[in-house]
Amino acid sequence: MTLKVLYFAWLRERIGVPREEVDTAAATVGGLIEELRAREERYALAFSDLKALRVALDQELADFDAPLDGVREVAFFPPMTGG
Amino acid sequence: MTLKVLYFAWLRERIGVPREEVDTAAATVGGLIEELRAREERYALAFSDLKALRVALDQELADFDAPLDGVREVAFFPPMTGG
Amino acid sequence: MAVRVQQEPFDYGAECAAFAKAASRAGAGAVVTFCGVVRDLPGGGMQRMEIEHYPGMTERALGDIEAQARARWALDAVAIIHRHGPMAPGEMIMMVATGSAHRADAFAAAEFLMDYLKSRAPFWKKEIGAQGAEWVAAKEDDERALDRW
Amino acid sequence: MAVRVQQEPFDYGAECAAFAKAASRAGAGAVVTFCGVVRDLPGGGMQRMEIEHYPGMTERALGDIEAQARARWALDAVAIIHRHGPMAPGEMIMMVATGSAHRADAFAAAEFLMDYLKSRAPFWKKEIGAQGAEWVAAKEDDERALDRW
Repeated sequence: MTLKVLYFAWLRERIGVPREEVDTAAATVGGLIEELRAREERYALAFSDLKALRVALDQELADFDAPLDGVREVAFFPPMTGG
Repeated sequence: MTLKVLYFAWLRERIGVPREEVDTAAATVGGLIEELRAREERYALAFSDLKALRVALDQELADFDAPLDGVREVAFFPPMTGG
Repeated sequence: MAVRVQQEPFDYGAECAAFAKAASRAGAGAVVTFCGVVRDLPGGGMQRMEIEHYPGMTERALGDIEAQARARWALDAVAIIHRHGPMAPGEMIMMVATGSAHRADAFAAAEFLMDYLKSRAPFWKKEIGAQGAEWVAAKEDDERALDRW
Repeated sequence: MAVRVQQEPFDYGAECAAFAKAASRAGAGAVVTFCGVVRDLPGGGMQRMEIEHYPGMTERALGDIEAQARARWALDAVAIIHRHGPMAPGEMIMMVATGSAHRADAFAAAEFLMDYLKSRAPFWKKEIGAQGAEWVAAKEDDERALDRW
Protein backbone atom coordinates (compact mmCIF):
# COMPACT_ATOMS: atom_id res chain seq x y z
CA MET A 1 0.00 0.00 0.00
CA THR A 2 1.25 3.48 -0.89
CA LEU A 3 0.44 6.31 1.52
CA LYS A 4 0.90 10.03 1.23
CA VAL A 5 2.69 11.04 4.43
CA LEU A 6 2.81 14.71 5.53
CA TYR A 7 4.94 16.42 8.19
CA PHE A 8 4.33 19.83 9.78
CA ALA A 9 6.16 22.39 11.93
CA TRP A 10 9.34 21.15 13.68
CA LEU A 11 8.64 17.60 12.55
CA ARG A 12 8.81 18.77 8.93
CA GLU A 13 12.06 20.60 9.68
CA ARG A 14 13.68 17.58 11.38
CA ILE A 15 12.72 15.14 8.68
CA GLY A 16 13.62 17.63 5.96
CA VAL A 17 10.64 17.16 3.64
CA PRO A 18 7.03 18.35 3.90
CA ARG A 19 5.58 15.21 2.32
CA GLU A 20 6.54 11.92 0.73
CA GLU A 21 5.04 8.74 -0.70
CA VAL A 22 5.59 5.76 1.59
CA ASP A 23 5.19 2.10 0.66
CA THR A 24 4.16 0.22 3.73
CA ALA A 25 2.62 -3.03 4.92
CA ALA A 26 1.90 -1.61 8.38
CA ALA A 27 -1.57 -2.28 9.76
CA THR A 28 -1.68 0.67 12.16
CA VAL A 29 -0.22 4.14 12.61
CA GLY A 30 2.09 2.67 15.27
CA GLY A 31 3.37 0.11 12.77
CA LEU A 32 4.04 2.84 10.20
CA ILE A 33 5.98 4.84 12.79
CA GLU A 34 8.12 1.77 13.57
CA GLU A 35 8.98 1.44 9.87
CA LEU A 36 9.83 5.15 9.57
CA ARG A 37 11.99 5.06 12.73
CA ALA A 38 13.99 2.17 11.25
CA ARG A 39 14.76 4.11 8.08
CA GLU A 40 17.22 6.77 9.13
CA GLU A 41 18.48 8.65 12.17
CA ARG A 42 16.45 11.80 11.32
CA TYR A 43 13.22 9.75 11.44
CA ALA A 44 14.25 7.99 14.66
CA LEU A 45 14.91 11.40 16.25
CA ALA A 46 11.73 12.98 14.92
CA PHE A 47 9.58 10.13 16.23
CA SER A 48 11.46 9.59 19.50
CA ASP A 49 8.72 11.02 21.75
CA LEU A 50 5.22 10.14 20.63
CA LYS A 51 3.68 12.16 23.47
CA ALA A 52 4.94 15.25 21.62
CA LEU A 53 3.20 14.18 18.40
CA ARG A 54 -0.29 14.04 16.93
CA VAL A 55 -1.53 12.15 13.89
CA ALA A 56 -4.34 12.75 11.40
CA LEU A 57 -5.72 10.12 9.00
CA ASP A 58 -7.30 11.59 5.88
CA GLN A 59 -7.42 14.93 7.69
CA GLU A 60 -9.14 13.70 10.86
CA LEU A 61 -7.30 13.46 14.19
CA ALA A 62 -6.66 9.83 15.14
CA ASP A 63 -4.90 7.66 17.73
CA PHE A 64 -1.56 5.89 17.23
CA ASP A 65 -3.25 2.49 17.33
CA ALA A 66 -5.74 3.42 14.57
CA PRO A 67 -5.81 1.05 11.56
CA LEU A 68 -4.47 2.26 8.21
CA ASP A 69 -7.04 0.26 6.28
CA GLY A 70 -8.40 2.40 3.42
CA VAL A 71 -6.39 5.44 4.51
CA ARG A 72 -4.72 7.53 1.81
CA GLU A 73 -3.16 10.45 3.68
CA VAL A 74 -1.32 10.31 7.01
CA ALA A 75 -0.11 13.53 8.67
CA PHE A 76 2.24 13.82 11.65
CA PHE A 77 2.68 17.03 13.61
CA PRO A 78 3.26 18.52 17.06
CA PRO A 79 0.30 19.63 19.23
CA MET A 80 -1.50 22.53 17.59
CA THR A 81 -0.90 26.11 18.66
CA GLY A 82 -3.40 28.18 16.69
CA GLY A 83 -5.73 30.89 17.90
CA MET B 1 -34.10 67.71 56.78
CA THR B 2 -34.77 68.37 53.10
CA LEU B 3 -33.95 65.60 50.64
CA LYS B 4 -33.87 65.54 46.88
CA VAL B 5 -35.96 62.49 45.90
CA LEU B 6 -35.77 61.05 42.38
CA TYR B 7 -38.01 58.52 40.63
CA PHE B 8 -37.20 56.53 37.49
CA ALA B 9 -38.97 54.37 34.89
CA TRP B 10 -42.51 53.22 35.79
CA LEU B 11 -42.13 54.62 39.29
CA ARG B 12 -41.61 58.08 37.79
CA GLU B 13 -44.65 57.58 35.57
CA ARG B 14 -46.88 56.45 38.47
CA ILE B 15 -45.87 59.25 40.78
CA GLY B 16 -46.03 61.76 37.96
CA VAL B 17 -42.81 63.70 38.65
CA PRO B 18 -39.16 62.83 38.03
CA ARG B 19 -37.92 64.54 41.21
CA GLU B 20 -39.07 66.59 44.15
CA GLU B 21 -37.82 68.14 47.37
CA VAL B 22 -39.09 66.28 50.43
CA ASP B 23 -39.05 67.54 54.00
CA THR B 24 -38.76 64.57 56.30
CA ALA B 25 -37.87 63.54 59.81
CA ALA B 26 -37.46 59.89 58.80
CA ALA B 27 -34.34 58.16 60.11
CA THR B 28 -34.20 55.45 57.44
CA VAL B 29 -35.23 54.81 53.84
CA GLY B 30 -38.09 52.68 55.19
CA GLY B 31 -39.31 55.59 57.30
CA LEU B 32 -39.22 57.91 54.27
CA ILE B 33 -41.26 55.41 52.27
CA GLU B 34 -43.88 55.27 55.04
CA GLU B 35 -44.19 59.06 54.92
CA LEU B 36 -44.51 59.06 51.12
CA ARG B 37 -47.11 56.27 51.17
CA ALA B 38 -49.22 58.30 53.61
CA ARG B 39 -49.23 61.33 51.31
CA GLU B 40 -51.47 60.32 48.41
CA GLU B 41 -52.91 57.29 46.66
CA ARG B 42 -50.37 57.50 43.76
CA TYR B 43 -47.49 57.18 46.26
CA ALA B 44 -49.20 54.34 48.11
CA LEU B 45 -49.63 52.49 44.80
CA ALA B 46 -46.12 53.19 43.59
CA PHE B 47 -44.58 51.94 46.84
CA SER B 48 -46.99 49.02 47.38
CA ASP B 49 -44.44 46.28 46.56
CA LEU B 50 -40.96 47.01 47.85
CA LYS B 51 -39.61 43.77 46.34
CA ALA B 52 -40.13 45.42 42.94
CA LEU B 53 -38.11 48.48 43.95
CA ARG B 54 -34.52 49.50 44.48
CA VAL B 55 -33.08 52.52 46.25
CA ALA B 56 -29.87 54.52 45.87
CA LEU B 57 -28.53 56.98 48.45
CA ASP B 58 -26.32 59.68 46.97
CA GLN B 59 -26.03 57.52 43.84
CA GLU B 60 -24.99 54.30 45.59
CA LEU B 61 -27.32 51.28 45.84
CA ALA B 62 -28.56 50.82 49.41
CA ASP B 63 -30.96 48.76 51.50
CA PHE B 64 -34.38 49.90 52.72
CA ASP B 65 -33.21 49.94 56.31
CA ALA B 66 -30.23 52.22 55.54
CA PRO B 67 -30.03 55.43 57.64
CA LEU B 68 -30.67 58.77 55.93
CA ASP B 69 -28.15 60.55 58.11
CA GLY B 70 -26.10 62.93 55.95
CA VAL B 71 -27.82 61.81 52.76
CA ARG B 72 -28.77 64.47 50.23
CA GLU B 73 -30.19 62.54 47.28
CA VAL B 74 -32.51 59.50 47.44
CA ALA B 75 -33.52 57.70 44.24
CA PHE B 76 -36.22 55.04 43.87
CA PHE B 77 -36.53 52.84 40.80
CA PRO B 78 -37.39 49.34 39.56
CA PRO B 79 -34.67 46.69 39.09
CA MET B 80 -32.27 47.74 36.34
CA THR B 81 -32.55 46.39 32.82
CA GLY B 82 -29.53 47.76 30.96
CA GLY B 83 -27.08 45.96 28.75
CA MET C 1 -9.83 53.31 28.15
CA ALA C 2 -13.01 54.56 29.54
CA VAL C 3 -16.66 54.60 30.20
CA ARG C 4 -18.95 56.52 27.85
CA VAL C 5 -22.65 57.18 28.35
CA GLN C 6 -24.24 58.85 25.38
CA GLN C 7 -27.44 59.31 23.44
CA GLU C 8 -25.87 59.24 19.95
CA PRO C 9 -25.30 56.00 18.07
CA PHE C 10 -21.71 54.72 18.06
CA ASP C 11 -19.80 53.06 15.22
CA TYR C 12 -19.28 49.49 16.47
CA GLY C 13 -16.72 48.58 13.81
CA ALA C 14 -14.65 51.70 14.42
CA GLU C 15 -14.85 51.21 18.19
CA CYS C 16 -13.73 47.56 17.90
CA ALA C 17 -10.82 48.49 15.65
CA ALA C 18 -9.67 51.36 17.87
CA PHE C 19 -10.01 49.26 21.02
CA ALA C 20 -8.08 46.30 19.59
CA LYS C 21 -5.27 48.62 18.49
CA ALA C 22 -5.05 50.35 21.87
CA ALA C 23 -5.27 47.05 23.77
CA SER C 24 -2.56 45.51 21.60
CA ARG C 25 -0.25 48.48 22.21
CA ALA C 26 -0.85 48.04 25.94
CA GLY C 27 0.29 44.41 25.69
CA ALA C 28 -2.92 42.46 25.10
CA GLY C 29 -2.88 39.37 22.89
CA ALA C 30 -6.55 38.56 23.44
CA VAL C 31 -9.40 40.99 22.86
CA VAL C 32 -13.08 40.31 23.58
CA THR C 33 -15.88 42.64 22.55
CA PHE C 34 -19.57 42.29 23.27
CA CYS C 35 -22.40 44.34 21.85
CA GLY C 36 -26.09 44.38 22.58
CA VAL C 37 -28.47 45.09 19.70
CA VAL C 38 -32.11 46.20 19.87
CA ARG C 39 -34.15 43.13 18.90
CA ASP C 40 -37.58 43.30 17.35
CA LEU C 41 -40.51 42.17 19.54
CA PRO C 42 -41.73 38.57 19.10
CA GLY C 43 -44.07 38.73 16.10
CA GLY C 44 -42.50 41.99 14.93
CA GLY C 45 -43.96 45.44 15.40
CA MET C 46 -41.31 47.01 17.63
CA GLN C 47 -41.28 50.68 16.78
CA ARG C 48 -38.52 51.79 19.07
CA MET C 49 -36.80 51.19 22.37
CA GLU C 50 -36.24 53.93 24.90
CA ILE C 51 -33.61 53.73 27.58
CA GLU C 52 -33.88 55.91 30.65
CA HIS C 53 -30.91 56.31 32.95
CA TYR C 54 -29.82 58.13 36.09
CA PRO C 55 -27.26 60.74 35.02
CA GLY C 56 -24.42 60.90 37.48
CA MET C 57 -25.09 57.52 39.11
CA THR C 58 -24.74 55.79 35.73
CA GLU C 59 -21.18 56.99 35.23
CA ARG C 60 -20.28 56.13 38.84
CA ALA C 61 -21.78 52.64 38.61
CA LEU C 62 -20.04 51.86 35.32
CA GLY C 63 -16.73 53.26 36.59
CA ASP C 64 -17.06 51.13 39.71
CA ILE C 65 -17.84 47.98 37.68
CA GLU C 66 -14.81 48.69 35.47
CA ALA C 67 -12.59 49.13 38.54
CA GLN C 68 -13.81 45.82 39.99
CA ALA C 69 -13.01 44.03 36.73
CA ARG C 70 -9.51 45.55 36.65
CA ALA C 71 -8.94 44.47 40.24
CA ARG C 72 -9.97 40.86 39.55
CA TRP C 73 -8.27 40.17 36.22
CA ALA C 74 -5.04 41.19 34.52
CA LEU C 75 -6.51 43.57 31.96
CA ASP C 76 -4.54 45.77 29.60
CA ALA C 77 -7.62 47.69 28.45
CA VAL C 78 -11.32 47.97 29.25
CA ALA C 79 -14.07 49.98 27.57
CA ILE C 80 -17.78 50.40 28.19
CA ILE C 81 -20.14 52.38 25.99
CA HIS C 82 -23.87 52.54 26.82
CA ARG C 83 -26.51 54.57 25.06
CA HIS C 84 -29.72 56.08 26.40
CA GLY C 85 -32.71 57.68 24.73
CA PRO C 86 -34.66 56.35 21.74
CA MET C 87 -33.28 53.71 19.38
CA ALA C 88 -34.68 51.54 16.58
CA PRO C 89 -34.52 47.73 16.10
CA GLY C 90 -31.09 46.78 14.75
CA GLU C 91 -29.31 49.67 16.48
CA MET C 92 -26.49 48.99 18.94
CA ILE C 93 -27.47 49.63 22.57
CA MET C 94 -24.10 49.20 24.20
CA MET C 95 -20.74 47.47 24.09
CA VAL C 96 -18.04 46.30 26.45
CA ALA C 97 -14.49 45.39 25.45
CA THR C 98 -11.62 43.79 27.34
CA GLY C 99 -8.00 43.13 26.42
CA SER C 100 -5.61 40.83 28.26
CA ALA C 101 -2.52 38.71 27.76
CA HIS C 102 -4.73 35.64 28.31
CA ARG C 103 -8.00 34.86 26.60
CA ALA C 104 -9.53 33.34 29.75
CA ASP C 105 -9.12 36.67 31.58
CA ALA C 106 -10.50 38.67 28.67
CA PHE C 107 -13.59 36.43 28.41
CA ALA C 108 -14.24 36.27 32.16
CA ALA C 109 -13.90 40.03 32.58
CA ALA C 110 -16.24 40.75 29.65
CA GLU C 111 -18.89 38.43 31.09
CA PHE C 112 -18.45 39.95 34.54
CA LEU C 113 -18.86 43.46 33.12
CA MET C 114 -22.04 42.42 31.32
CA ASP C 115 -23.53 40.65 34.34
CA TYR C 116 -22.93 43.59 36.64
CA LEU C 117 -23.93 46.20 34.11
CA LYS C 118 -27.26 44.39 33.51
CA SER C 119 -28.33 44.44 37.15
CA ARG C 120 -26.29 47.15 38.86
CA ALA C 121 -26.10 50.08 36.45
CA PRO C 122 -29.15 52.38 36.47
CA PHE C 123 -30.64 51.84 33.02
CA TRP C 124 -34.27 50.97 32.29
CA LYS C 125 -35.58 49.78 28.94
CA LYS C 126 -39.00 50.54 27.52
CA GLU C 127 -40.29 48.82 24.41
CA ILE C 128 -42.68 50.81 22.25
CA GLY C 129 -44.66 48.62 19.84
CA ALA C 130 -47.92 48.74 17.91
CA GLN C 131 -49.78 47.60 21.08
CA GLY C 132 -48.32 50.32 23.25
CA ALA C 133 -45.35 50.86 25.52
CA GLU C 134 -44.04 48.51 28.17
CA TRP C 135 -41.16 48.66 30.63
CA VAL C 136 -38.93 45.60 30.26
CA ALA C 137 -39.03 43.43 33.39
CA ALA C 138 -35.77 42.44 35.02
CA LYS C 139 -34.99 38.74 34.60
CA GLU C 140 -34.31 36.50 37.58
CA ASP C 141 -31.59 34.88 35.47
CA ASP C 142 -29.77 38.20 35.36
CA GLU C 143 -29.83 38.55 39.13
CA ARG C 144 -28.67 34.94 39.56
CA ALA C 145 -25.86 35.52 37.06
CA LEU C 146 -24.12 37.67 39.68
CA ASP C 147 -23.79 34.74 42.08
CA ARG C 148 -20.98 33.15 40.14
CA TRP C 149 -18.57 36.06 40.64
CA MET D 1 -21.54 33.01 8.05
CA ALA D 2 -18.47 31.09 7.41
CA VAL D 3 -15.00 29.92 8.00
CA ARG D 4 -12.16 31.73 6.25
CA VAL D 5 -8.50 30.67 6.18
CA GLN D 6 -6.29 33.23 4.51
CA GLN D 7 -2.80 34.68 4.37
CA GLU D 8 -3.85 38.33 3.91
CA PRO D 9 -4.59 40.61 6.84
CA PHE D 10 -8.26 41.22 7.60
CA ASP D 11 -9.94 44.43 8.71
CA TYR D 12 -11.10 43.65 12.25
CA GLY D 13 -13.35 46.70 12.56
CA ALA D 14 -15.04 46.05 9.23
CA GLU D 15 -15.48 42.36 10.05
CA CYS D 16 -17.01 43.18 13.46
CA ALA D 17 -19.41 45.69 11.93
CA ALA D 18 -20.48 43.33 9.13
CA PHE D 19 -20.89 40.43 11.53
CA ALA D 20 -22.97 42.40 14.03
CA LYS D 21 -25.23 43.62 11.23
CA ALA D 22 -25.73 40.13 9.79
CA ALA D 23 -26.24 38.58 13.24
CA SER D 24 -28.78 41.24 14.17
CA ARG D 25 -30.74 40.64 10.96
CA ALA D 26 -30.74 36.93 11.79
CA GLY D 27 -32.30 37.71 15.18
CA ALA D 28 -29.32 38.05 17.53
CA GLY D 29 -29.47 40.56 20.36
CA ALA D 30 -26.06 39.62 21.76
CA VAL D 31 -22.85 39.57 19.73
CA VAL D 32 -19.43 38.43 21.00
CA THR D 33 -16.24 38.82 19.04
CA PHE D 34 -12.77 37.65 19.99
CA CYS D 35 -9.52 38.47 18.25
CA GLY D 36 -6.00 37.26 18.80
CA VAL D 37 -3.16 39.70 18.22
CA VAL D 38 0.56 38.95 17.66
CA ARG D 39 2.29 39.96 20.91
CA ASP D 40 5.88 41.01 21.10
CA LEU D 41 8.28 38.58 22.83
CA PRO D 42 9.05 39.25 26.52
CA GLY D 43 11.79 41.89 26.44
CA GLY D 44 10.85 42.88 22.89
CA GLY D 45 12.69 41.86 19.77
CA MET D 46 10.00 39.85 18.02
CA GLN D 47 10.59 40.30 14.32
CA ARG D 48 7.69 38.30 13.03
CA MET D 49 5.43 35.33 13.66
CA GLU D 50 4.89 32.62 11.10
CA ILE D 51 1.88 30.36 11.14
CA GLU D 52 2.00 27.06 9.31
CA HIS D 53 -1.20 25.15 8.67
CA TYR D 54 -2.48 21.99 6.97
CA PRO D 55 -4.47 23.12 3.93
CA GLY D 56 -7.59 21.04 3.57
CA MET D 57 -7.64 19.72 7.12
CA THR D 58 -7.72 23.29 8.48
CA GLU D 59 -10.98 24.11 6.73
CA ARG D 60 -12.49 20.76 7.76
CA ALA D 61 -11.47 21.14 11.40
CA LEU D 62 -12.80 24.71 11.63
CA GLY D 63 -16.04 23.75 9.88
CA ASP D 64 -16.45 20.86 12.30
CA ILE D 65 -15.83 23.10 15.33
CA GLU D 66 -18.36 25.60 13.99
CA ALA D 67 -20.95 22.82 13.50
CA GLN D 68 -20.39 21.59 17.06
CA ALA D 69 -20.95 25.09 18.43
CA ARG D 70 -24.14 25.48 16.41
CA ALA D 71 -25.40 22.13 17.70
CA ARG D 72 -24.76 23.05 21.34
CA TRP D 73 -26.01 26.62 21.50
CA ALA D 74 -28.82 28.62 19.89
CA LEU D 75 -26.68 30.70 17.54
CA ASP D 76 -27.98 33.07 14.89
CA ALA D 77 -24.54 33.58 13.35
CA VAL D 78 -20.98 32.26 13.68
CA ALA D 79 -17.78 33.35 11.96
CA ILE D 80 -14.18 32.20 12.14
CA ILE D 81 -11.27 33.85 10.34
CA HIS D 82 -7.72 32.50 10.80
CA ARG D 83 -4.59 33.68 9.03
CA HIS D 84 -1.44 31.77 8.14
CA GLY D 85 1.97 32.86 6.87
CA PRO D 86 4.13 35.69 8.22
CA MET D 87 2.77 38.48 10.40
CA ALA D 88 4.26 41.30 12.50
CA PRO D 89 3.65 42.19 16.18
CA GLY D 90 0.36 44.05 16.52
CA GLU D 91 -1.25 42.30 13.55
CA MET D 92 -4.45 40.31 14.02
CA ILE D 93 -3.95 36.54 13.83
CA MET D 94 -7.55 35.41 13.91
CA MET D 95 -11.04 36.15 15.11
CA VAL D 96 -14.21 34.31 16.06
CA ALA D 97 -17.65 35.86 16.36
CA THR D 98 -20.96 34.56 17.68
CA GLY D 99 -24.45 36.01 17.71
CA SER D 100 -27.37 34.76 19.78
CA ALA D 101 -30.62 35.88 21.38
CA HIS D 102 -28.94 35.37 24.77
CA ARG D 103 -25.59 36.70 25.89
CA ALA D 104 -24.76 33.55 27.88
CA ASP D 105 -24.99 31.45 24.69
CA ALA D 106 -22.93 33.93 22.67
CA PHE D 107 -20.17 34.01 25.31
CA ALA D 108 -20.10 30.24 25.88
CA ALA D 109 -20.00 29.49 22.16
CA ALA D 110 -17.17 31.97 21.54
CA GLU D 111 -15.08 30.45 24.35
CA PHE D 112 -15.83 26.96 23.07
CA LEU D 113 -14.75 27.93 19.54
CA MET D 114 -11.50 29.38 20.89
CA ASP D 115 -10.72 26.40 23.12
CA TYR D 116 -11.27 23.90 20.31
CA LEU D 117 -9.56 25.99 17.69
CA LYS D 118 -6.46 26.32 19.92
CA SER D 119 -5.94 22.60 20.33
CA ARG D 120 -7.83 20.90 17.51
CA ALA D 121 -7.26 22.99 14.38
CA PRO D 122 -3.96 22.33 12.56
CA PHE D 123 -2.07 25.59 13.03
CA TRP D 124 1.48 25.91 14.35
CA LYS D 125 3.08 29.17 15.44
CA LYS D 126 6.75 30.03 15.06
CA GLU D 127 8.24 33.13 16.68
CA ILE D 128 11.16 34.72 14.89
CA GLY D 129 13.19 37.06 17.12
CA ALA D 130 16.67 38.51 17.32
CA GLN D 131 17.87 35.27 18.99
CA GLY D 132 16.49 33.02 16.27
CA ALA D 133 13.31 31.13 15.52
CA GLU D 134 11.32 28.94 17.88
CA TRP D 135 8.15 26.89 17.52
CA VAL D 136 5.62 27.87 20.17
CA ALA D 137 4.99 25.01 22.59
CA ALA D 138 1.41 23.90 23.23
CA LYS D 139 0.20 24.82 26.72
CA GLU D 140 -1.21 22.23 29.09
CA ASP D 141 -3.78 24.83 30.09
CA ASP D 142 -5.09 24.84 26.55
CA GLU D 143 -5.55 21.09 26.54
CA ARG D 144 -7.22 21.19 29.94
CA ALA D 145 -9.55 23.96 28.75
CA LEU D 146 -11.34 21.37 26.59
CA ASP D 147 -12.41 19.35 29.64
CA ARG D 148 -15.10 21.81 30.64
CA TRP D 149 -17.13 21.35 27.46
